[in-house]
Amino acid sequence: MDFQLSDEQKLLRDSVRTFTKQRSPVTRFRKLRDHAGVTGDGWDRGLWREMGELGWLSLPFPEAAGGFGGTLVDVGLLLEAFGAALVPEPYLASVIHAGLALLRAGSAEQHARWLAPLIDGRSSLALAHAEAGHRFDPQPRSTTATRDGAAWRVRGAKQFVAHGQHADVLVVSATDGEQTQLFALPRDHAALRIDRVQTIDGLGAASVHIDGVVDDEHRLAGGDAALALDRAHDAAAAMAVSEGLGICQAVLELTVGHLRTREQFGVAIGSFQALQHRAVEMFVEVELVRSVAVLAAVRADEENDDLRRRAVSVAKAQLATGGRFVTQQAIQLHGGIGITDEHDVGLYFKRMHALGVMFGDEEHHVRRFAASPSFAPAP
Amino acid sequence: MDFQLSDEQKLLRDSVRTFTKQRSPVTRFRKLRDHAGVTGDGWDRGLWREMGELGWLSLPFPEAAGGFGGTLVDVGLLLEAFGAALVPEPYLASVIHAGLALLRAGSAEQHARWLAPLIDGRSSLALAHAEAGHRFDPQPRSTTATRDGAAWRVRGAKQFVAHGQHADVLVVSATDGEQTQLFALPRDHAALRIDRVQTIDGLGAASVHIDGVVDDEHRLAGGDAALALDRAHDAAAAMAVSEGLGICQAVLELTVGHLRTREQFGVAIGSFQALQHRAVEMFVEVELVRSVAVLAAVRADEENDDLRRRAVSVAKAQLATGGRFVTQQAIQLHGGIGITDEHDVGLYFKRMHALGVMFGDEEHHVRRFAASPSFAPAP
Amino acid sequence: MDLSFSPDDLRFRDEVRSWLGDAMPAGIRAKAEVDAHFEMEEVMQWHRILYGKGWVAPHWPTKFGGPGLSATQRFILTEELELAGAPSLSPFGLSMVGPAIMQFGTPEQQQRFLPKILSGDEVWCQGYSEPGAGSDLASLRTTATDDGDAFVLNGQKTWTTYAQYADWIFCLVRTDGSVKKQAGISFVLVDMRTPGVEARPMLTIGHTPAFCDTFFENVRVPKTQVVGPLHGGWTVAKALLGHERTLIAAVGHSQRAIRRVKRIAAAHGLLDDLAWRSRIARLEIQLEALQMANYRTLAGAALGHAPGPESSILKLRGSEIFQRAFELAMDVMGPDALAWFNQPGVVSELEQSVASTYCYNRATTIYGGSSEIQKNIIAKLILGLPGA
Amino acid sequence: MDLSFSPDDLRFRDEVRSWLGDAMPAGIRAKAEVDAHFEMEEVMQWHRILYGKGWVAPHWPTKFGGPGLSATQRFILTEELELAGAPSLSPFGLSMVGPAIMQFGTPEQQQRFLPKILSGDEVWCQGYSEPGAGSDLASLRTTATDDGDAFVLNGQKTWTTYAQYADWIFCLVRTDGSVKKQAGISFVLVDMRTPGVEARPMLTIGHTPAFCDTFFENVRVPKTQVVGPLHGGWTVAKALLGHERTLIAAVGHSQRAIRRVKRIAAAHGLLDDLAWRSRIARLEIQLEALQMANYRTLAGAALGHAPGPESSILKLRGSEIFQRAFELAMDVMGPDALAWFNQPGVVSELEQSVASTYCYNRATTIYGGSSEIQKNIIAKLILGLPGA
Repeated sequence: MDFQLSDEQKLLRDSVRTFTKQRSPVTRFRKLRDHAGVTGDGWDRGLWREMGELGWLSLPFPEAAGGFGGTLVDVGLLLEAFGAALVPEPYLASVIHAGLALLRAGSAEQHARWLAPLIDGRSSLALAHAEAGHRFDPQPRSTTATRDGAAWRVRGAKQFVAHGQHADVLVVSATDGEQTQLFALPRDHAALRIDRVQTIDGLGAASVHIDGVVDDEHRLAGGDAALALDRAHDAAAAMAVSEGLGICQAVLELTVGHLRTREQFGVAIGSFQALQHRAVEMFVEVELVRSVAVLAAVRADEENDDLRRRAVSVAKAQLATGGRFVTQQAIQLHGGIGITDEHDVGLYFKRMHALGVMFGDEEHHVRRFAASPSFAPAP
Repeated sequence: MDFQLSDEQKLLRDSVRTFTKQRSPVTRFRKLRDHAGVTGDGWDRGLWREMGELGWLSLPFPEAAGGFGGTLVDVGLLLEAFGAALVPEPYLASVIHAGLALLRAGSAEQHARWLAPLIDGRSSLALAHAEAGHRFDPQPRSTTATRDGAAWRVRGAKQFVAHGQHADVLVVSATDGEQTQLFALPRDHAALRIDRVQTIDGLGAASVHIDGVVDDEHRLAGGDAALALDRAHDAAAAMAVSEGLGICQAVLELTVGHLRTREQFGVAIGSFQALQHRAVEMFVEVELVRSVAVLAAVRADEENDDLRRRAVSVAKAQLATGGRFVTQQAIQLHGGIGITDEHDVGLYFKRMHALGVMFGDEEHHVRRFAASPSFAPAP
Repeated sequence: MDLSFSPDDLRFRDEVRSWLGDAMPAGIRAKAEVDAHFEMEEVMQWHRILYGKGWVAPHWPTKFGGPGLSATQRFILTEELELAGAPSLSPFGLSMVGPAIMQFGTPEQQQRFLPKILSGDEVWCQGYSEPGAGSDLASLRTTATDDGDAFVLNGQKTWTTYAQYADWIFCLVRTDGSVKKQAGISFVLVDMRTPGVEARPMLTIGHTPAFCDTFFENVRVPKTQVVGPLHGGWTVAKALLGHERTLIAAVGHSQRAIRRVKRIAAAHGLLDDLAWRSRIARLEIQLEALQMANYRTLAGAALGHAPGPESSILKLRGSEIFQRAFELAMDVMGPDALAWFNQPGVVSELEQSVASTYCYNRATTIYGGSSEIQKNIIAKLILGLPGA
Repeated sequence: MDLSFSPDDLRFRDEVRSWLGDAMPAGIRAKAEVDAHFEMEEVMQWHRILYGKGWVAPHWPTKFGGPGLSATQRFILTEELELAGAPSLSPFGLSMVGPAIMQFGTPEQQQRFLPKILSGDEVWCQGYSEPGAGSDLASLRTTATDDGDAFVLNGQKTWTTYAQYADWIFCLVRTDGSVKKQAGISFVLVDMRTPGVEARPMLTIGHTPAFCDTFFENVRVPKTQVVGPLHGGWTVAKALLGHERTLIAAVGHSQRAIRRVKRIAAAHGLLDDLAWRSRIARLEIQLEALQMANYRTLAGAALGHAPGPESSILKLRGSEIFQRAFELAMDVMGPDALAWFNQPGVVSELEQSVASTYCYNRATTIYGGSSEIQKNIIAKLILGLPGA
């Protein structure tokens, strides 16, 4: 048992922190968010390219696919720093959720075609999966793919596709009646209609309508698509916990700083015992999120389904409750300024809500945990 | 809308308070509890007789049955004072739960035979209803009553019969296969075996085994037994809230007194803000229990099933959560002495647990509330 | 003891319901049906309709234009308006400065200001809080310098809700800097069109422009616009604060919010799911308990009693339940709660404003005396616990 | 980063498991199976068995008789003992006064006391708290008057857990009344058979005689039984307190408690009910999170690091989860939770001790530094918030 970071991991963590500090502090997120309505951009392709050059976009991919061959623990370090700075680039959506689905389900040629440009930072992906009325179902239900000669007729609607409004390539899930299929489609494919949606976290998303004929070359043909989806959801859930941890930590620091400096009735409000104890309760939740972030990052690659799902569900449920508590209390302890859009605490609060919901909310993960084979006791 | 007590009600409340203060403070409960193992008595028949003479045992019964014709609001005032003093006499079990079942299901002759001595304080009743494995089912399931010529063959087992270890007459519920029947049996009836059980609140109870032939004159024959049971459960649940309110109030006073007088680090611990706020949270719960106690007492006599059940379930669920919070926090704020058997706060804590469970626990009443016709919204 | 309304009160309730059925404009009704956000102009439209009926200020004495309703009737009217989802009127004139002027103002001030508050011709806002002085109101720094027949105001007020729509603002200002905190403060009325007054709207985390920073730069205010004694503004403010607290239990709003949660849950097919149903039931049970506490306060008021200890919990618990109702709505929406507001076609009409309201509602445990301040007050005044 | 044990550690775990399978006496095993309460004689029986194996004090250095296990092995041993439901050994000798004597005692004291702590020949208890001085330890009033080669003790200690079974007690006493609180306190060892010592057992709310009031009336204690510097007992006590806190996370006990909740729920037919299953799952999720925090502390200790900030939450959250597990067991039992303990035939073997433990467990957030005290410490030392 070892919770130490390797020297390489420490280096990665420090360089990401330096990068976010210099190149993407929270002010940058705010600026992009406020201008997204005007220019249509909530992210920066140039910075994405730079991330590619730094090798960050290659982290979770094996060397055979042109990747760095890192682990989700490495990715977690990066996303923790991204969370703390609210970096708007679509790492979680593109590299993890869509990228890992494409990696597992795609063939070597398909990796070369769609993963390589992602790894370089020349392209971005989005996973168009969620469907109205199916909450967190890991498999597609209402989007259908029917054989049409050598091609496929794909039809359906996807909602809240993170980064779908900007991505170059959309990975679309569908069911052929028997099994799950994934299709990688360039955003200008005739079968796609992509509508921009505003989301609570300010990052936006897309509603995607699919209706048209898709050549078979777009169908991911290198692995079990259902399994690829399932594993991609778990990896994304685990990495959402790391991003959430970064938020928790940032929010705790903001709040403790506020308590130390803000004066009322002639003393620092941090000297009021009731507020101190609240801050301690926040600290407890942050430490628990930190603990489960490790658990999920290590176990999200685990082949044993029960072990992996248990760990991911523990972590995601803990983030949903702990992260919500921490950000809500941060607002409460900031008082009035916490309610204004101009204070960062509200930005964190809203991103945390999104992270709590994405890839399965608390109720979903509690139920999954309770349904796991290892939950029932030995008689 | 009127929350004022009538002059008669104020008089009743004050006389009960005076009585408990002079004749039955908490020390008396403790003494009877500690000697119950030796002498077999956890209550005092003499005091019961006195309560009869004061007219208290006649409160909820109509004049036609020899009662005072009072309301459950009147009874609630009495039980609130009984709760605050932990009066061990079986008012809730005998007069309310068993008495009201007997009232509704029994004929006039049966009232004369079994209610009149109760009202006088010469006798006491217990309702033998709950069965293992059936949690809070309002009707009997496993105790059967089969016609045997002019008599009945009754067979089954009842658990946690409050006051069953002392009662002169047990009212036993059974199903004849089609409907619920109630039988009033003297404790020495050949069909009964009564075993004493120790309970968390120190009052004790009985396990009752029934197996034998019972003459038809014992079958309550004056009304619908199923309805009588249902209404008796609701009345008892409502009155448990009143008794619980008395406990909540007593415990809050104990705790605030402790916070005011106990010193640590050179100051009264009640000056620590975190403890102040906890005491306020207790106060909030006490005020809410006070509010729902009124609701339940008024509505427990309501003929409209939906209105009555909603009100009783709201009150009982609120008592279960609020009462538990108040008594748990009272122990926490008392510190080490709160853990000793010699401090009263633990006695209240344990009686509150019993009240929270009896006549339906929180889960039961939440489910019943959620299943009520008025829960679903108009479309 | 009786939990039902008298026949007279029931008749009054029927009258209110039937009037609401007739008087509510279609546009407002359609929004109320889906609990949509009302714009200021809709709020003022509704204000004028209520004014026409004589019900705009149920709690005002008849001599100032109130309708002369009993306490129970006032309660019924408020409850029915909330349950119908009618726009909430701005409280600053009707419930705050109006009563203050009645209690502390001169006859001239009463004549000048009260009729226009009632009619809605003049809209008011509140200038209490300052940057850096949230709950610690008495440490305010806006100064009013004596200049003959006027004071000259300099300073900044914050959280001035809807100041961008207001014609007048009532302020606490420091008229004497030489004495300690509460002393030396006066309560003044300022015309928002006076040169030097500027209200800059701020966005909330719900992304609605609910409040402003309001700046005063050499703003001349005639001395006739001081309400109550000079340097005695703290007394006026305290009288208002007590009043504010009882406004915020808003049981009717929470009932409506829970009704909305159920409708959303039903639309998502979750109302028959035991777990979701129980979560909603648990919140509704808490609200029913609070409503009984509210009724107790009402019944006391109907008898002319001062609010008892139960009233102190109304703001504290009422604001929490209101927050939790919107939190539960978000949870029921699940993935759909990712949508920000005004995303027609993405989520249903009923769901449009949930996310924004959920965010903004974090304010309910902060404004009007934060939960922490409420607890301090209860600990001291009701439980009699010693000061720190 | 790695969450699994090394092959060596796994081999050690197998060794522990197999030894437990062989070494645990049938009587103890039968009780462990249903999580029954162990009597003191059973605890000491188990102590001697562990002593025979050399595992009674895994954390003791080899020079004092410890087994020389690595930090991870120590953790594995503790976890396996907890998971097997083995009796918890009395901590007062092994984990408290033993380490204090190692750190602060003279070689003579070490020789006299440590071997008998290890073997279980002498049983210890703790005399810290006094009536009226719960968390404010430094205000103690038991006096030790200098009388040549001895001190004469007078006073009263309370919450002296299992003093009725103890041969020795370690106490904080005031050896100098002229200086302020922490100064003037000494740490002394007292033979319980000394004339003037009397331990009077008290019942807890769980109705078990878990602790005593212990009285000292002119009790002569040789000066050789002072540990550490005279008047310097506070330093010794502080070193012990830090150690006590990490003892109490007791994740293994909570795991076992949750396992018991599930078995009770299964017996009541509730484990397939969504609502009950989810309630249990929510608690187990919290425990899994805490277990990871516990592993982080362990891994740090294995590398010789001082416990990090994560360790400060272990007692705080661990005690709450342990309480909630028994609360949940009571809720699952429902009507059966009315039964008091030792009611065979009324409730199942598994359920016998639940009610009593639920009641007594209210103590876990009070003893060993109450939750409030823990929060004060974290606020100050970790978050750096200013003093009141």
